[in-house]
Amino acid sequence: MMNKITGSLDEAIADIHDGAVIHVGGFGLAGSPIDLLHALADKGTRDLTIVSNNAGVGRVGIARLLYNGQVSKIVCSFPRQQNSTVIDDLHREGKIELELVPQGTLAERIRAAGAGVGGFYTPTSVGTPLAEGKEHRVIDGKEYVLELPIHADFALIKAERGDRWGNLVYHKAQRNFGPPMCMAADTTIVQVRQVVDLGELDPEAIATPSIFVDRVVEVPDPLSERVLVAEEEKQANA
Amino acid sequence: MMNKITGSLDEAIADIHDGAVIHVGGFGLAGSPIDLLHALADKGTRDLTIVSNNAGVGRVGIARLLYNGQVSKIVCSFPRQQNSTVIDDLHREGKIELELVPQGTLAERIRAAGAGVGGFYTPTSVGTPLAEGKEHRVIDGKEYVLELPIHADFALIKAERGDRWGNLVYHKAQRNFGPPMCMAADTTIVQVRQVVDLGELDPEAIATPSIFVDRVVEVPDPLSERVLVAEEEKQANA
Amino acid sequence: MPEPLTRNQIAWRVGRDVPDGSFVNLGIGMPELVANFLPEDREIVFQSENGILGMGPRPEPGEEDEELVNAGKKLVTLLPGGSFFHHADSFAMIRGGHIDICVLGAFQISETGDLANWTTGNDALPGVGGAMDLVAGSKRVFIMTTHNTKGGDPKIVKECTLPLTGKGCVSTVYSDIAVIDFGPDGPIVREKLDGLEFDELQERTGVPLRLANDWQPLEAPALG
Amino acid sequence: MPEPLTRNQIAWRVGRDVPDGSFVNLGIGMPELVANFLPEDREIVFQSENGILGMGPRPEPGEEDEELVNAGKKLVTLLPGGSFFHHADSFAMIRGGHIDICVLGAFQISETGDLANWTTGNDALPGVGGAMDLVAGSKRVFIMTTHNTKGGDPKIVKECTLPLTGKGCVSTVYSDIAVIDFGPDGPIVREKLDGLEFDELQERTGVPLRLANDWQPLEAPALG
Repeated sequence: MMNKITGSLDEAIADIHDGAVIHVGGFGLAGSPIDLLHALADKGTRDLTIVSNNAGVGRVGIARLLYNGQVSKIVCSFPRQQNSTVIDDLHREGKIELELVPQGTLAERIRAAGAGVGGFYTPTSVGTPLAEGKEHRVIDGKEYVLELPIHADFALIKAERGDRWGNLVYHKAQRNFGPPMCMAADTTIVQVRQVVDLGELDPEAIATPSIFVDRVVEVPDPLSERVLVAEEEKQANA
Repeated sequence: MMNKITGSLDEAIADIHDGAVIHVGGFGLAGSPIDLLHALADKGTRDLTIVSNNAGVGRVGIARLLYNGQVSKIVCSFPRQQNSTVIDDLHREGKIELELVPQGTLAERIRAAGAGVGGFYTPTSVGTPLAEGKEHRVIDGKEYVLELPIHADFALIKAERGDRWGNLVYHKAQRNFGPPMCMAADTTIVQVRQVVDLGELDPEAIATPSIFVDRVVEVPDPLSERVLVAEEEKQANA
Repeated sequence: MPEPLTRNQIAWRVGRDVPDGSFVNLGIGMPELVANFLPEDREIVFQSENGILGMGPRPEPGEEDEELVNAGKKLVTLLPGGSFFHHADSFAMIRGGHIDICVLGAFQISETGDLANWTTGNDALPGVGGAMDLVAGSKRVFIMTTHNTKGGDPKIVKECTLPLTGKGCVSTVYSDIAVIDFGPDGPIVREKLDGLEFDELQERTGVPLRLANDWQPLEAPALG
Repeated sequence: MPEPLTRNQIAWRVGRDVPDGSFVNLGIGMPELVANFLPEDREIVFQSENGILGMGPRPEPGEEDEELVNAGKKLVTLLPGGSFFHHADSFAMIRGGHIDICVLGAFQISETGDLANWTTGNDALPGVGGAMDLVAGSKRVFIMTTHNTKGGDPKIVKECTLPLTGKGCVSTVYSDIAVIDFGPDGPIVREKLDGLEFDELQERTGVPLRLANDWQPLEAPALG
């Protein structure tokens, strides 16, 4: 029987090892798998490479891993946000390697890893510093740069509902990097608000089919970036 | 106001011109826009290039355009089916140009056209006759061939429901080439079984967002390949 | 010197140039104001690059959903007809040339329509987001900006000295004193403030301008 | 010479090697039989490359839906837990290495695991479908075939003379007389019919075989 439901957050992330490359879903507060990330922070795994759109805020989510010194490299499109002081400091002090990637190139490179595409040509970044050192090529009169896939050992994703096969349905803009990242990691670990019986998810609305998911852990009341950051600020001001 | 609902099949295809390149959705009987195709057959447009997985059966759908001599080139992965005698004959007599493309490469080349990807490397077809003359490249120890996008002037697609913005929901395996083809044509024309009010489609199940669609025409009782072929066979045996 | 347009007035002016039925992406910051000043008889659909088409305004109190944010990570809503999709699909939409107009801010715009708007080059921590994708893929790129920096330097310059976002991508600059189209013939002033002499506009601009034969006065209602 | 396996028996034998929880794509024709003979205590999910995961058997009369067909264009059903997706996503799934096993037929298999199964080279009208994608992307490629052609020629040959579907892609050949694994050390016989001498098997094969130390008799229940 196929049963990907995992009993706890700790169990779900138990085999994430030092030096792992991890795709982390989420765009700002939406879709950020904070419960999985905080379990990973507690586990103390080190030397991680994080691939994600943002770098977290306050000391929440990815920012907590960064603050703990668990991350050696981050691949992202927009590390700076209001209250992203942890990554600001680490970067200024040269304590983290940053690979800055245009947002669409990041998403497409992740999809490529999941789709077996060895590389692709995109017009994005042509003529900019982010294209420096990359192969350029004119196709049909237009200039492109070659971009390569970004594969990961693990993906940490948040979705709304999942079943024991691993099918996922997302909630609104939570979807963001979920589907491409689920495809692009050796082991895909998903926190869902609700585990449902097989057949309960609308087959037309399953944005991540079961085949791309390895573990599903139910977190009925997920941590909220907004709430946690507000608490931190309250404590800091107390 | 945005209103893509078009009054009739004839109106929907009125500007398809001689020499046009047309993406035609469908996989076998599922998702085949037969009503649009038969309107195009009636219109008599010629010298068409058809991009589609199959080449139709009997004298139905694409096969009718072929039988009428309206098609000069077909790009597809699997032209031969039971009862695909029209394409069999045209090909044997050298009356049509055939570009045979692996099914996944066909889908990905169409997606590339819609996604602004100038070209991509795929392992599919390496070492086979279908890779001959194509650029080969080893990336990370694996051999790939370069494939280029397939853009079209028009796309003819069948979906289940649509709204005036052009959002589409598909029905089961009807979805097949719909979403990538809708992205990859200058003008995307869709027959839907039902036009619904804005907001009636589940935003999580809209497989083709409005931006990719130009015209929606309601065909409540679409023609069935199965029924039409059965009728043809009955007549032939009469 | 006549009164320059306010940020809201520039947003209003940009709105006049967004046709009915357009699919539009508004950059973070000043471009977001455009949504507030669109002509009421037009139906415009907003894309947010994190995976929303048909984005609506901020939610009413009690209607907030933390999983529904826009590209600026602010809480928003979805309009009837809206849809959700993932990031790779969203940027396929952007990079595939499907967005009619994107509206962005700028640090510098060059004579040939190069744009620099993502880093001042000495940022402690740079961030690029979707800007490079938007300028590479959108059918038209509208720039909203003050005509000059706070220090008085022109933002429209011969060559951008700051790192580029994209080359030759700018369609039109909507500044607080003029509307300038960028094309193969260089920058052409389509509108300038009533009472603003061409020479003065030229003086405040880093590259030679031409005045369109059919130029119009740049006007906007009082909006604060 | 012992009785060779029937098509159903080969399908049954293949089924034994499909682990519980596998995602499997069955090629058109003989491979489709595998679905009928899977061990009942295993849960196997079938992918159909036209955009179905969790494909079920043919519909009951009255339950047919013309929009729900499999890769062979035959009417099928969807099981609880199934999902639909478009062709580009489906082949991303296939080409991205997510399918555990695909089962295909063959015209020829070479010593190094090259496969020729899509055209006899003199077809009036060739068709390739998803075969090249499946062999390029699946984790394991199982081949179901008679060991020899109707004319008695070996299907396992030094070099394929027919146009290739893929190079070095075959994991295991399940023929009517043997089960042969393909790997870096060349073809190794894992099972052969009880009573079939190795020499005779070798004679019916176009390349040198090795017999695994732990080889087993190839057996299947009577299935017709």
